[in-house]
Amino acid sequence: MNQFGALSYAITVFLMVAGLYIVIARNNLIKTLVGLSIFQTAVYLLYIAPAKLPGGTAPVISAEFDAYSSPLPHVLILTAIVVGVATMALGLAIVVRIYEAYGTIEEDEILNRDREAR
Amino acid sequence: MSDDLILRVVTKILIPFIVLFALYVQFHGEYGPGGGFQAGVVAAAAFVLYGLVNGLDALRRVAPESVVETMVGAGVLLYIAVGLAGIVLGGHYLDYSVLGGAPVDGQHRGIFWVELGVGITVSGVMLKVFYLFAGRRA
Amino acid sequence: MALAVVALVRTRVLFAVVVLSGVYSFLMGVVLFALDAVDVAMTEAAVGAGVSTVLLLGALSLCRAREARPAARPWVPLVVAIGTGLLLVYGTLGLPLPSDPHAPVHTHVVPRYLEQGPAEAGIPNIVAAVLASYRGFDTLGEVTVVFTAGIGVIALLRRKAKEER
Amino acid sequence: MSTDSIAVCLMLPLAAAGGIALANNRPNLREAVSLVASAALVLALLGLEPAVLAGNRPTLDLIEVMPGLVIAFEVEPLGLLFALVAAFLWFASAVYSIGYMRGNGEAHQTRFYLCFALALAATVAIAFSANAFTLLLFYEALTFVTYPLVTHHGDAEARNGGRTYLAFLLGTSVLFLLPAVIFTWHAAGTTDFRAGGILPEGMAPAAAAVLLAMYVFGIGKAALMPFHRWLPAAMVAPTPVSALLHAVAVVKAGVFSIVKIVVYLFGLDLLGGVSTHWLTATAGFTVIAASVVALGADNLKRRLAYSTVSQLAYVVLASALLTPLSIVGAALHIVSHAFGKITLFFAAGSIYTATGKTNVSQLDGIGLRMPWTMGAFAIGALSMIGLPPAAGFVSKWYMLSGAMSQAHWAAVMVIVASTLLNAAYLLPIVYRAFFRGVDADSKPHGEAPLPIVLALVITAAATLMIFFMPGVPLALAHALAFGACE
Amino acid sequence: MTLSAHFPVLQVVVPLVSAPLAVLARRATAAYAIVMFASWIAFGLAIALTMQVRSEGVVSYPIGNWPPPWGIEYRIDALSSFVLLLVSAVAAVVLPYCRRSIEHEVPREQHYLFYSMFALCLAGLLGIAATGDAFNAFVFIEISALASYVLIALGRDRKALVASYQYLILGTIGATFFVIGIGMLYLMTGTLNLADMSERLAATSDLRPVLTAAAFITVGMSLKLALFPLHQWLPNAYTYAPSAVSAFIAATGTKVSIYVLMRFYFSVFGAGLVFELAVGEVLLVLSLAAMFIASAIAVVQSDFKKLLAYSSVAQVGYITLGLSLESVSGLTASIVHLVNHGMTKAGLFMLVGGAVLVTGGSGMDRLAGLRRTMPLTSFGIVLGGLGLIGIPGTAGFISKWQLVLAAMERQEWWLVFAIVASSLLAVAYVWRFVEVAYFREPSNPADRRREAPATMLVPAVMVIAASIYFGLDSSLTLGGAATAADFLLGTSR
Repeated sequence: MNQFGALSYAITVFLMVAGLYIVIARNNLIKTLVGLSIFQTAVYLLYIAPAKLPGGTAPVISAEFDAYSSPLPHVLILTAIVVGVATMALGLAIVVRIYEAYGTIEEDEILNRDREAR
Repeated sequence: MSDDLILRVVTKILIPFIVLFALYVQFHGEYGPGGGFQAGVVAAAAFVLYGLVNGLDALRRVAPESVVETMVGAGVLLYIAVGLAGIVLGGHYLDYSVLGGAPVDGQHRGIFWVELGVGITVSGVMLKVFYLFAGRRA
Repeated sequence: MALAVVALVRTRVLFAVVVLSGVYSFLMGVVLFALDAVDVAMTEAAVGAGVSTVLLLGALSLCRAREARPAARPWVPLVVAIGTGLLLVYGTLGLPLPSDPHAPVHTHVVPRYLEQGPAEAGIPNIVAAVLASYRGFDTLGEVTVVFTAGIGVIALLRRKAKEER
Repeated sequence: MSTDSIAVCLMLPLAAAGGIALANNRPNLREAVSLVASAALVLALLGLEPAVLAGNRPTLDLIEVMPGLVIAFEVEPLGLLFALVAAFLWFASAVYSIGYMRGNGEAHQTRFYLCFALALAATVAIAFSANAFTLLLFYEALTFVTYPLVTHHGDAEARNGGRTYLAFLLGTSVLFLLPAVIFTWHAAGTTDFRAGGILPEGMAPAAAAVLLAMYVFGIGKAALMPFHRWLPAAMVAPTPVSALLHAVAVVKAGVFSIVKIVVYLFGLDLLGGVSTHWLTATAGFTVIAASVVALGADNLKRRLAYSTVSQLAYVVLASALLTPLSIVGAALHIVSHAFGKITLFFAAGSIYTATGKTNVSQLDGIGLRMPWTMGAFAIGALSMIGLPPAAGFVSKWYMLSGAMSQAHWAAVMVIVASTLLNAAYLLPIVYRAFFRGVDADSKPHGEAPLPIVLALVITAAATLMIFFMPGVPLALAHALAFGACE
Repeated sequence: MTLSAHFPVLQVVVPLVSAPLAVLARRATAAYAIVMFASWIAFGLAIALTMQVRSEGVVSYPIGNWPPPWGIEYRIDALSSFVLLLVSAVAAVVLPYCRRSIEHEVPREQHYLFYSMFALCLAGLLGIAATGDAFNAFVFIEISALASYVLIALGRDRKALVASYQYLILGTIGATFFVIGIGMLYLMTGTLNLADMSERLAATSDLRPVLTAAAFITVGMSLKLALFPLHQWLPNAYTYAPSAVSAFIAATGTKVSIYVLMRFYFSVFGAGLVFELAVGEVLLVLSLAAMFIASAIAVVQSDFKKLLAYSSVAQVGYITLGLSLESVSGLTASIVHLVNHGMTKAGLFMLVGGAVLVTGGSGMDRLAGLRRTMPLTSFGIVLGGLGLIGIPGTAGFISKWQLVLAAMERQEWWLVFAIVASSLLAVAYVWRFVEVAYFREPSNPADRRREAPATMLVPAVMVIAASIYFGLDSSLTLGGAATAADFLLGTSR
């Protein structure tokens, strides 16, 4: 089981790094947002993975089970997911407006056009 | 949008089931997985599907934008109101136990209404966002 | 899942990016399901693979952009990201390993939910119970976030829509 | 009763400011306000004098800004002396300004009189401040209310002058004065001015020396070199302002603060154990160097400005000697220099108003056309040099005897040498004015407008008065010096 | 239970409920009335809560009547009540100002959305300050953040969109870092309640995750409070946002993030642990960098709002500097500056907003000769500027005095010098405005004298007046700050 645990952390870390990299490195506004959501999603694992118990089940109480995975992280992550998608929606809306205002969604071009405008 | 007969028929048949499923997820959340949020998403999906097939204007007839916008606010309001009810009935904020005779009934009632509030707002927002994004397409 | 991400980092075709992120979220959903987080899995599938994908596609079709150009200097961010990663590794090394039944996650707070939950909140789905009752205020916040986003999108996108008509 | 009279003294200038603002477009009324207020202020201050000489220290606590840090006022001899000088000269320059501002058709006269009154309010507040914190507060306030006066003309030249003015005064006070005050609070737990000083006995001499340096250089208004450059720069202002800045409010506030800090924060005893040679050296250097520069300046106002720099350094020098006699000298010199210098500036302004001339080299024979003006100028010059029958003599006398009692020959040398230099840069002007023939091409002109001449005569007369009957100032100065050493 | 027992939660719920109501009301005026009413109630509640805390100490409120750590606890102590007071007070004065201000910046049919967003932002910030639960704090951070993204994006200039987008990205990264930090703490302690968390942290065997968590929370919050190298989002956001928004966010947003940082440092990790992590040193260096570099950048700005924005980055430097001194007096200094600067900046941005409305821009050339066209406004701006410098008699001076005193206690003479020296840079950028407004002629000499509408001018002047008042009588601000600082360090390990 332990290597599974270590593995899950490894994956978590890898995903975070990848997501963060996309966010910072990418020039394209939409791709940046995708990276952001990956970065956030990776956090879900950090919470959920430790919540599982060997031989446990989903925390829906019923007679035939006695071990349940910890429900609290699930709740937190449900909220986190919602926050994530909310941010995504808002971000996309802004991107759309930016596109209409600038005709591009590449960050550097946008900056250039502002410079020209000045 | 699409005049494909089969598609129309299929969706016509499909949509009621989706809505039904949404309601199930909404109200069965206490026993199985699911709850207001998921339900809201699913319900919105049904309408979105309808809109995709029969066009925005058709959808606007079914679910007028103003109504949708009202839903957006109403859900949150409902949630907050349930919380305040707790205070009015002499408990703490969001204290459901005071909502019913026995604390457990109160909890039941509270959770039910709260989840409903979530569902309303979520579906409202999803639909509204769909309207806005779709409405942008010239 | 990792593969999907690697592909994501590499590819420049936005459409592919979006699809891949959908796939990724779906896989994430599966993993979560495997971890007994049924509600979370369901939500992630619905939201990650469903809603956000639709949103992304919508946004894509609005901004007729196909290609994402790479950033000017990819090294700085790489360093930052790796640095964060190392810090994380350092931290996680000290964390209780998953599936350790004696980890605080299982031994503090939570037991009451599992034991009295059905009695106190009157419903067997503890996640729902915690979500709506024990930590109901978080959920209120969550709804408010959705509300905020909704109103925000209205405020940002509606005016133009009116003008078009 | 005396508490109220402090309030009165503080309120009078403020009330005047208000009245001036209200009388915006009624010039006569507006000037009348200034005159009445200043006269009233003089009387109010004189009313305080007997009590203070009798040893009373009327106090007034305003508000507690921070725990233990109160905006508070206390009337002690030096402060009263300074306030009296300021008030009296406010009256004089009010009279003078009427002639000058109208004679030269200056703009924004209301703003001018307004800031003038505010500056006086700040000055009185400084004079009465009961602790270093209050002093700091109004010291900065004075800087800001005089800024509009310095930049009165609002052109590029005025702006640059203003920049220098602010850069030096604000820069020094923020960099040195503020930390010095905070450190005093940190070390002594209070900033009150008390006879004999408040700084702990055990304070390391080095620390005390550094603190003293921070105070002396932090008070840029004292124009001790190398922080003197704002003074000439501020010459862009109209002459009454220059007079106010150089004779009354600003520079005097500077040296006054130094004397007060030396006497009431450190106390002569504490400083006795601290090496102050660097201070006497700097002051001495400033005295000589500034005089030399003045010698070379052709622009009259510029020459007077540098003369001011050197005369201020006298005060610092005297207080650095740390003997009661020299302290008396310092206090008196604040007074005598005030009267002498304002007379000189009034004269310069009078010349400018009547003839538009600004340079020494243009003044040949002007004395015959403007006898009153140049007569007053001569008296002022005598006072600057320190010759009888002018006020300067008295203060220099005390300073010299102080230096000798300490057998501080370097200081004696400096005073003597500078006296010669003063003579060298002032007497030639008088000589030109009376004993050189008028250059042909200058168009004929008479005296300046009456108010100007009136003011000149008043201040010149006062300069002589102080020589013949130095009663009040001398008494106050003694009360300060010997009160401080008990 | 008496109603007063519910104040802690009502403090947040009242503005929260006004948001959907505003949306349902649809009509601008109605929405405006609702939100303003709510914000004033919130202000009243904040005052009442401060009284409660003064009299009976920490006020705890179990939401849903679930005892902590099982439920979410609202926990008001000296510090949080102080922050609540600041935030709600600023909102209460900015809202009346909004009305006319946004009429010129936001299309009419958007107004009710604007007010709803404003209410959400307010509720979010209040929630952050009130909650005693780590994850709840995150949720409310996101509420206020999303709301402020929208508010900023509503600015007229298209640059506002880009600014808002950058803020969204960096803000979300910050928030996610914060969640990672909390996650680790949760995995170590199994609880989310801050008080409970700090108790259980004391017992934890392995420090590595705790330190990592501290690092993540610090970085995440530093992004939001615009600590020097992480401030890139701030200048554009403040510059292109609608004036009222600039005023509100500048005065509250970063301040609340600093509050969160303080809360975690002193109430969760404990001073001992945090500062053995050399956090103090790092903060010190970055704060100094902010104080000097940001001020220097401010001096050369050609847009006055941007100048003020950079000055904010610099002033945040003072606050974190006080934090880094690891002493009661240092903490007092930073808390009191939190309030003093919030007040001063709010007033400045409000006045500038008025100028923008009349002259049509915040570029320096637009403001030329402002003393002629808007004498009151320009004089107010000068007073506020003196506050930024820290001239005696202004609120800024109190902060500076405390900060220098704190540095002296540590015998750090060079630091004393650095502090006063950096305030000279403030003189430089404030005087840019003075010379533009007082020595240059109006770009359009025909301009008649025309002040901003009273509904904008009066609140702005009130704020500036307050910043002077608290410079002369600091018993409220400094007193409160000192109590809060004592409390924090007293209770922290």
